Amino acid sequence: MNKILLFAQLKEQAGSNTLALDVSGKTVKELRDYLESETDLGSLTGIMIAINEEFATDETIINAEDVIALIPPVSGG
Amino acid sequence: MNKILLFAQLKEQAGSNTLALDVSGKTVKELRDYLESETDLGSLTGIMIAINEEFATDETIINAEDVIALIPPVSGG
Amino acid sequence: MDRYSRQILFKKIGESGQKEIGKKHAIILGVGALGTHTSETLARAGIRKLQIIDRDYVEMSNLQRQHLFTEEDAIKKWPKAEAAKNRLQQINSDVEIEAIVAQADEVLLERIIEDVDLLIDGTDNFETRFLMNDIAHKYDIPYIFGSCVGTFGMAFTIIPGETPCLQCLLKKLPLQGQTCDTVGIIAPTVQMVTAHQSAEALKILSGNRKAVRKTFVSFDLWENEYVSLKADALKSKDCLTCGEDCTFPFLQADSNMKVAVLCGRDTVQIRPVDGVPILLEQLADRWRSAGFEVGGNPFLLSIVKEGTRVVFFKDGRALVHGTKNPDEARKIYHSLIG
Amino acid sequence: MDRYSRQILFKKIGESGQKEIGKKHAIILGVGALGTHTSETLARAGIRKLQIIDRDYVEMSNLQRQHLFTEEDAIKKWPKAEAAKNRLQQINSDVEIEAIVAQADEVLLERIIEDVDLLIDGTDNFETRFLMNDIAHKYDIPYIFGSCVGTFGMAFTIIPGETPCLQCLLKKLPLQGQTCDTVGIIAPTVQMVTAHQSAEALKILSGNRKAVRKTFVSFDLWENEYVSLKADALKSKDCLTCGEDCTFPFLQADSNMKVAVLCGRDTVQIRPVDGVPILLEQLADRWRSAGFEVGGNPFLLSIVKEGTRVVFFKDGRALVHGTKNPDEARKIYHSLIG
Repeated sequence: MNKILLFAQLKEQAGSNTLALDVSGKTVKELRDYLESETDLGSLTGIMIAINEEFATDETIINAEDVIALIPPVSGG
Repeated sequence: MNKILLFAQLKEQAGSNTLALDVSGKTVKELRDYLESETDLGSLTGIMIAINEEFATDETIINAEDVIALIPPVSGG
Repeated sequence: MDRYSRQILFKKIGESGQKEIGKKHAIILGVGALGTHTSETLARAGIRKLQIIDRDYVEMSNLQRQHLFTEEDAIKKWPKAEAAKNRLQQINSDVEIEAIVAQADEVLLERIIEDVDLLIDGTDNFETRFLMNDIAHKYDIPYIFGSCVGTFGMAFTIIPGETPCLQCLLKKLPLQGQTCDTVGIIAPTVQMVTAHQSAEALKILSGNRKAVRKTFVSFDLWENEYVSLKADALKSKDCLTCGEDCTFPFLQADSNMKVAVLCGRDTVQIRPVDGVPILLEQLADRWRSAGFEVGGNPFLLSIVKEGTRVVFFKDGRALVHGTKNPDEARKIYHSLIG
Repeated sequence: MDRYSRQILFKKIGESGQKEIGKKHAIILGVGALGTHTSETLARAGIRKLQIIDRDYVEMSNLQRQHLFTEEDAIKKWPKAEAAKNRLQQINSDVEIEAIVAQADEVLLERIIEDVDLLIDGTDNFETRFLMNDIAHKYDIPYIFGSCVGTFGMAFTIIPGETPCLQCLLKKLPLQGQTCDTVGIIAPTVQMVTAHQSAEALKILSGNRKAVRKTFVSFDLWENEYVSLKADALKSKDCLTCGEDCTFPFLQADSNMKVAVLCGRDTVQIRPVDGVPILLEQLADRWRSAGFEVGGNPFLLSIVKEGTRVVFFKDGRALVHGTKNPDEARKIYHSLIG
């Protein structure tokens, strides 16, 4: 099982601060597509994705028990 | 082996940000005595001690691989 | 456009939270580095009333990290609480601000504690923090602890009846730890502590008690470290502040003159307990006619005697500079004020 | 006592670090919430020179989170850069402060970038951030990114040639994310971002490059979350800003009038690219004699036409309030200024 930490508006869209899903074996790109189609998170274009406290490229493969964080850029300042 | 995170003046006294020591089996009180006699940390009276991100009482027993943090109260403000 | 519109737009606060904030009253004890930051944030946020307490006056070496103060405040040696109030009222004239230029002792706190919703730590010593901790528990008021030095800081929100208290955490008054006057400090450290203190304050003041952080935060901005520690295990039934048979030990007043060496400042503070106000103008006249050089402003007098500078406040308190010897300080004090 | 004594006492800075800070020059782009905080910290810390750039003027709804500004600044609609400069000079008269009331575009940045040691992000939009990111890499200057909304914020220090850049992280200009004008913000969120930005700034300015944080920080103060993420894997050789064949795409200027809808503000900004200065007094006279109500100050004019308020700045730029329609805004603009 993978724990997915949600930040900013993603918390509201999911109605929760975290998700628990088994997404091991998928690449980060596949994860994006999967979450967009299977959850209420909406478009993940432009959302930064980290695995185990490290930003990951689209090709990175997710392992079992990896903790994933979805960080949306916000523009305020 | 236990990782011991040091904060504030303890970093300077140890000459390092962390220590790696096997202190499993000891209580927190025994840890205090041990560190005072076996390291350069000096007196640990009044230093707060956390184990795995949780403050611990003197009676708490340390397990293998526990991560320990030593937090000195500082008075500035 | 409402001045609080962006805070109201944040939906965990909203219109109802903003109304709550606008009804609340906080004491900020100490308006040095921490207290100038938290008082500015709460004044900007639209709190109803702030009482800001500080015994000290503004010096040039404060400006590096103490918001609200200017070079002019330092040149005039304006009392910190008064200088902070001036600026806070320019920022938000709707907030009721009371500046109290005094040592925060049990007598003062007992007198002003009625109707207070929150106590915020802006002090630089644990004696005062333990006093706040006792007062908070005696009157069931949340108390937001914070302290820092160098690039290291800590913050913890104490809710009487729920969380452990400062005595549970520290057991007894800490032996002298590091102070800003011995190892220095950079301003971002202060801001990191006050960001946490002010966020917790806004949760409490807006009626969002459930959102209050339960962990003790500690960080080092130079070493890029941040830890968040659960503290529940330290809550003690035997604690004299928050336990079953609490006696509030730090509210037991002495009855003598209090003399304190101010850590690292080469200064002794002398303070009569009952604080009979002294008449500054009359004293200044007397000293000038005796040939002393006397400076000051409506809030304090500064006098140099035998190379030692002494600053007197209206409540009879004095700071004796250039010494760490309480007896020497007492002697100079008595030689000037009888 | 030296005014920087507490910063010098912090031994990672010391006398030599303080001297370095006193030689340095930073640009703070945007003096809204983030920029007022970082500019205050660096002015108090004793930097040699600050250039602060902002196109906007102070409004009441800014005061809840934007330090340096007072009610009087909002009533007078003082430009933010000028209002910030006034206050910063009261805080530290030794710092050279240049207030630039203008849109920060490639022309302006190319003109002032010489001799700059650090770029600090105080802006509220990614278009300007990508511009800063390009300029930083073209001239090999560290750039400290920061942004926030609600109780969520992020900060990252970009060192050209070492770390990934903002384009590496975000790939392209983000689609509109959340803004302070759509979901609100509380002041402690700003302070948490600026505590990180200012700490990194002091490391860089004092010559402590090795201490610079390598991780991307992101937090939520309401949810009590804090993460620190390694970013190295995102550094891309193909990046157009920091890669092997960089073209700095955000420095390629348009040659037309720029019209921008300001996110969530119901306002359109119109700006001629060459920025021929307009003569405010002459315009005011002309409009008054045509029967319009005209307000303003030496830096801007405010006029109401057919229920729409338009504010003009000396560089020919205008803010058309009460509309999100660029064409409508253009029309009003042209009807007033030709």
